[in-house]
Amino acid sequence: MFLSLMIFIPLLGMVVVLLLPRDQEELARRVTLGFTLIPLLLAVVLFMQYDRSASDLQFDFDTVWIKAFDIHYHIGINGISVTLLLLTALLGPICVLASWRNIEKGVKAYLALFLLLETGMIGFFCAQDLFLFYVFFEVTLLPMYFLIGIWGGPRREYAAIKFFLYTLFGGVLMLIAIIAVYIKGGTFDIPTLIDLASREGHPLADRTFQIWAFLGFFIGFAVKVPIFPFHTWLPDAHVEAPTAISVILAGILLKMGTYGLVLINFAMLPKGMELFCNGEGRWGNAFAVLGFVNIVYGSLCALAQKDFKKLVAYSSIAHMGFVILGLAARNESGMNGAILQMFNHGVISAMLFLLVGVVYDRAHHREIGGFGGLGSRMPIYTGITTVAFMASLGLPGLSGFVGEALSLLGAYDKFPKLTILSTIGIVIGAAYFLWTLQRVFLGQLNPKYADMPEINRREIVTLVPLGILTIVLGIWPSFAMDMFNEAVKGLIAPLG
Amino acid sequence: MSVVVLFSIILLCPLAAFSVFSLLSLAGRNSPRQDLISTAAMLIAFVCSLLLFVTANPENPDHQTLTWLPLESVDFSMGFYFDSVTAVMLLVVTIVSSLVHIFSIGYMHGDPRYPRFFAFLSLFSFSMLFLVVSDNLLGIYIGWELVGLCSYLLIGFWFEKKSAADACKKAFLTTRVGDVGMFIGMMMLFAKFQTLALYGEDGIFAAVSDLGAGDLTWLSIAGVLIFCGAVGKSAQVPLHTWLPDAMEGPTPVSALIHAATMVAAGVYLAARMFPLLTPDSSLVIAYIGGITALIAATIAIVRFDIKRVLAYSTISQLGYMMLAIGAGSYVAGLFHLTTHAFFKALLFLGSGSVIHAFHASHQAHSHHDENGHSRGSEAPFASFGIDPAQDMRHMGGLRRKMPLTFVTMLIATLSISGVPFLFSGFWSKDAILVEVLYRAMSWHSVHHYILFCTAALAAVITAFYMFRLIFMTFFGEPRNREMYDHVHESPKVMTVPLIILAVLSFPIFNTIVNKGFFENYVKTPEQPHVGSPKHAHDSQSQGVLYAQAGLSVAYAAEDAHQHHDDHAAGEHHNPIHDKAHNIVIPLSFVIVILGIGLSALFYYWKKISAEAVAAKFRPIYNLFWNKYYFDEFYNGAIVAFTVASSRLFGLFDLRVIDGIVNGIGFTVRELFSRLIGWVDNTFVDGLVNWVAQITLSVGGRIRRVQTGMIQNYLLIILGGLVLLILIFRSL
Amino acid sequence: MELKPLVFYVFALLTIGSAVIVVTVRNIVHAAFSLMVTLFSIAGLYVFLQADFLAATQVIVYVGGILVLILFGVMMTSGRLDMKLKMERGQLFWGGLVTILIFALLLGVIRRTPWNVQEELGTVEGTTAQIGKAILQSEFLLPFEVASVILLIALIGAVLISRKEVREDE
Amino acid sequence: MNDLTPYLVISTTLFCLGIFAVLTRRNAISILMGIELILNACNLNFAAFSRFVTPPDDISGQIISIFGIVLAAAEAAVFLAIILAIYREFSTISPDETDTLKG
Repeated sequence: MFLSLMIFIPLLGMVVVLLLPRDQEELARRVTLGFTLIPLLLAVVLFMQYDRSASDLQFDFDTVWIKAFDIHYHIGINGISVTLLLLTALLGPICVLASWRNIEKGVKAYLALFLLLETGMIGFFCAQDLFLFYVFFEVTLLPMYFLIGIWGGPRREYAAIKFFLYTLFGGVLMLIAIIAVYIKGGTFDIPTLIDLASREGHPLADRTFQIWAFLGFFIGFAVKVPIFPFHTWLPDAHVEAPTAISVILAGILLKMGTYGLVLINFAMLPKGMELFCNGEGRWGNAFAVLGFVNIVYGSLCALAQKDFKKLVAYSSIAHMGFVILGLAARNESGMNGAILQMFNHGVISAMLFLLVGVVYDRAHHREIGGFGGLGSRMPIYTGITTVAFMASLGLPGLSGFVGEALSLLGAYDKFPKLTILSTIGIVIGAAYFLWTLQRVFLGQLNPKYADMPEINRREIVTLVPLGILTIVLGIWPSFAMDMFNEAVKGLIAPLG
Repeated sequence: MSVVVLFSIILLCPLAAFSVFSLLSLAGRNSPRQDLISTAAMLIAFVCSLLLFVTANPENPDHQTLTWLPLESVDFSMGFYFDSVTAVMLLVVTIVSSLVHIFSIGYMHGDPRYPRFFAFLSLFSFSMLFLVVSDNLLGIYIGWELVGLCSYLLIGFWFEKKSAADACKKAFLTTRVGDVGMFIGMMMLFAKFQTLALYGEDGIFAAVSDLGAGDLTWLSIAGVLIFCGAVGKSAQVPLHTWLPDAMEGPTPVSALIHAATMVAAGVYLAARMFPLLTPDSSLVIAYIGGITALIAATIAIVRFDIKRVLAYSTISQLGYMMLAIGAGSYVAGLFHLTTHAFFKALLFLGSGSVIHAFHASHQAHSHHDENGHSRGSEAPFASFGIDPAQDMRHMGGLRRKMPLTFVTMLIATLSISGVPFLFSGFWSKDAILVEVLYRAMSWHSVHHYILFCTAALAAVITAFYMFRLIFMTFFGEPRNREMYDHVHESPKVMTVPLIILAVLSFPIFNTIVNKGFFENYVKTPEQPHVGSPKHAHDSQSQGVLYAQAGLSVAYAAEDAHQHHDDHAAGEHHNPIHDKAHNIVIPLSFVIVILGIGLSALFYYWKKISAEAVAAKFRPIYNLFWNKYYFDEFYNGAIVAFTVASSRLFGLFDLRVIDGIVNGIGFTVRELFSRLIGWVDNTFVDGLVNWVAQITLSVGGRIRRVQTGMIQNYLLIILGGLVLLILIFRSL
Repeated sequence: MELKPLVFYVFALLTIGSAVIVVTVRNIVHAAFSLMVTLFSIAGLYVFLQADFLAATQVIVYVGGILVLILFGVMMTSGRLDMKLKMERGQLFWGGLVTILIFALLLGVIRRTPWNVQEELGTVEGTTAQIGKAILQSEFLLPFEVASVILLIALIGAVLISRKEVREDE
Repeated sequence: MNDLTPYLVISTTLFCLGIFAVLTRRNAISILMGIELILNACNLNFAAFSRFVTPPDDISGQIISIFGIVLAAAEAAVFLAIILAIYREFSTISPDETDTLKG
């Protein structure tokens, strides 16, 4: 029930916000902030209460939802989902704060859609029933479409439609795979299905079936992650979306893809995974190659960007490549690294997008070359940006490094050549971030921005928690890793 | 006090000093007394290091770890390791750092970002100390990158200057290339040993000695890759180009980071990795060190920027240390690291003192003193792209104006030139030459004498250009009278550190920088394959190992034999070693006399015109002047290639990948509208923007269902019903 | 050949034939008259089913009421009795296809269903009284009343809908 | 004639002809005629079942047929009223052209 509370409080908030009088925008914002703070509070309790020594589901709740098809409302969390759940709950209020002043039209609708989105995201990470999982997956789609399509930049409609169609395309393939799994397994219950799939001789454990189902799910999630070549919606969506939505997009929505890969493809379809990750045969390197391509391709594309936000978007693609590479390794360090990287990327990319938003709100453009010398005008902003950039380019002592390094260390075991090639991404990553830092902050101050106001308190409040998390996780990653380490052990145990 | 507590204090003091600054500035406040906080923190760290050095017993290394990541199959622990090397490094770092802090109080006075400078220095000190005390590769890597960050921040301290902004980026990126190599090496070791810890029973060093003969090549590759990190950080060829540019940073930074500590971290790493180094990887290290020493020295001859000369000198000296490590002389390498840290810091701080004086005079001269940090913005005379305050062609005769600076710098110069017996540099340089020669002799391979020759040649050149610097700066007639008139000696807060460092450059006055003591204190660790400690009796397997390493079996046997000798009687009673020693000592005199004499001929007595010689050897001069065209090569080839390929990829992404996606969207839309077009082909979309077309077509598709014709609904309902019945019938 | 089956088949053919004409003929007045034939023939079939009251009702209500109503409608709306109906090809094709499919399906159902046909077919001497009793004394009383209410509603509704707007007159 | 099947075939044919009319005719009154055909087919079915399937003394089928006729009358009245109203409004009775439901 605890989790249900977390899922549906934002939904309740949505109803409340919609019922508020039209002209009470400030009140609506406060109410929304309150309704996003409650899940955060619950998440803190969850963080305290969560039993870190157990690898199975906790806060389990199961009741029949649609009897005819044996669909259950089954929610529960394991170590991997709880990490992302905490991230979602944390980013909620931050995003509300980040959109406090720069959303002007249709504030109520915006907030209501945002709350719906939060419900979808929290529900997605809790769902333990395949159908429920799919429902929440799609629930996030709709508010996102409107949030980009109504409150976005000049090309918002194009971006929104592209995002929508892309994800829908992946979602349909996923739905087909879900139905196939249901027909073979006879149930939608994810833990049961995982169990069945591990039983030799069960139709669900059939290798051919697993490979096809794997592909269906994989493409569905690959669009979300996004994995090359399904990534082109991401830069457009990011560039057009308002700041807070970019944060959610990069922080949570991309993680839905990788989380799905872990929960479904990795745990439920091990034989499919085996084919694409064992490093042998024609397809054995496929997964790792995708990770490598994501890293290097994303980094190189980021280096070429002139738009600040697009650069961050492409860097996201590169960072998700490390997750893919870590998952492909299928060993303890690789998996832990991948999941840590998921969390860290959520935090860091959220910071990056918030930071871009800060400068965009002031200058009303994002051309990297159009700034210059902001370092002398906005020292605090520059400092925070430097921290975020350094974390993103994988500076040790900040969280980005740990996930990246663990993923690479794990992957080297299986795919030495690909991993060595992937390290090129580290250098290019440093190159584009430093180059951006130089173009925006270093050098003579651009006289156009001689009276640019320094970052204000509200913006600092949105950034500081993430910054602290970045530093804390960089120094003491066990803080997060304790949460999912047992779950990861459970995942890789069948692999021997 | 126990080692742990002292370590904690040493690490936490600088970190706390930095935290105070960052928290205050986040709250929007200034940290008014940051200079005192940072300096005090550093002094405390220094006292603790001294206490450690005095009290702790280096014979009995202290090693503490705690689990960093709770993984089962692999080991990730963090910890510290305290042995004699750690003790020496701690002392060196804290001494130089403290002195640089004090010097900076004077040097950076009046800078608008004065507190920030000290905060960054503190962060750097913390990182460097963390690097030094770490017991595992991951910890070293963390410290490694953090010092790189601090270096970045401090080189770009005056980031309004484009050259500084470029230089800091270049420094970070170039070292990152080396770091990636190091990371790959770490991955190799990790994949093999499932740990990155170096010491302890499960550590890499323990595991390495159990490796079989087949792993020798693998180990060599891993060793060289780890060494890549050192190549980047210690500015060895081919990744040395960032260090001269790094001189764009404030001079105290150059002294601390780019002369004494951070760049020496590469040497420290190579020394720490000593037990991993196979003959092959040692050879690579030795050659890279030797080449670097020579190339950097030759470039230094023709520089006019006082800091650039020192930068190339640093590169050259670091090459020396690498050469020593590669030649198997752990002690000599570390000893040179220590002595070099002091005299090079002294040289930099001395040059800082000169620059400071010149700047003050420049400001007094041009009555333009509101902008303390806009250096070089107004050049009153031809600058050749060099900051006039750093151009030796504008100096001269300064010994009369700045006697303290002159004397201390002269001592450092004598030290670096290796003037026999009195100065620390002699002992360390001499040790390296002896070791290299000894190694060349015992390798029985004539071509390894090249190493000794480069080392000796580099020593001559070093003496030459260092005295060129002294002669041009402090002797002769002032070349720029206006500036000269305004120059005066630096304040005490700047000269006192110079004096202390000068004292430290004399081995007589202290026991730390004393060769004999150092050799007793720092013990060479065993190199499993080179020193053959474990399998010495098993000559069969040794033979195989060395055959694979490409070395003669005879040498292997001899080396093993020798090791026994070393253990039995100590190094000095080795006949070959003695022979090497006997050659090198007289040679040192020759080197010094040759170097200083030539320099004096050129620049003191002016018997030979440097310009004439340069004109005569124009191609060589051009080669030196253009730094062997490394920068041109990197900018023209690697940077250009990367940027071009990134553009290509960016366009590819925009046009091809996205084009395919849009194309598919377009095709699907077309097909779909054709498909239903024959049912109702009246739908014509006259929209120019096909973006909006998608919207419309989606809407249109839904709308077409909504024709308002009841009969159509009925038809569809009935048809659907029939279909459903048919479907269910077939079930 | 007995007369009864012959008459039955005549009625059956009349029903279907006239219905086909109703559906296919272009002139709407012809269609209406053809419908009258259909309705009469169905009344005849009712007689064969020994449902005399039903047959009478069919004649009175359908032929006397509904058909006249339809003719009125035709005349009032078009003003021309020979109004041509247009048919579209796509509509014809799809409608025909669906119709044929439904027809085939229903025939299949008729053929396959094991109809529980009574062994003894009793003969009833006029059902009027029985129907009267059934409606007024058994469970059909309430439906009967409801039907009357519906008729009333339809009456009022029809008047309301078809009369001209009062406001327009004013 | 003493069997159920002929009646069912007749009613099915009527039903399908009615459906065809409803689906294809463009004139509202023709559609109404089609509907009448469908209703008649149903009534015929009820009567036939009442005769052959239910016991001889049970005449519920016939009664339901009567109800059907009643409803058909009511429906026809309302339908024609609507047609008249529409005709007045649009001067046409082709359902194709009264497409105000079109989205």
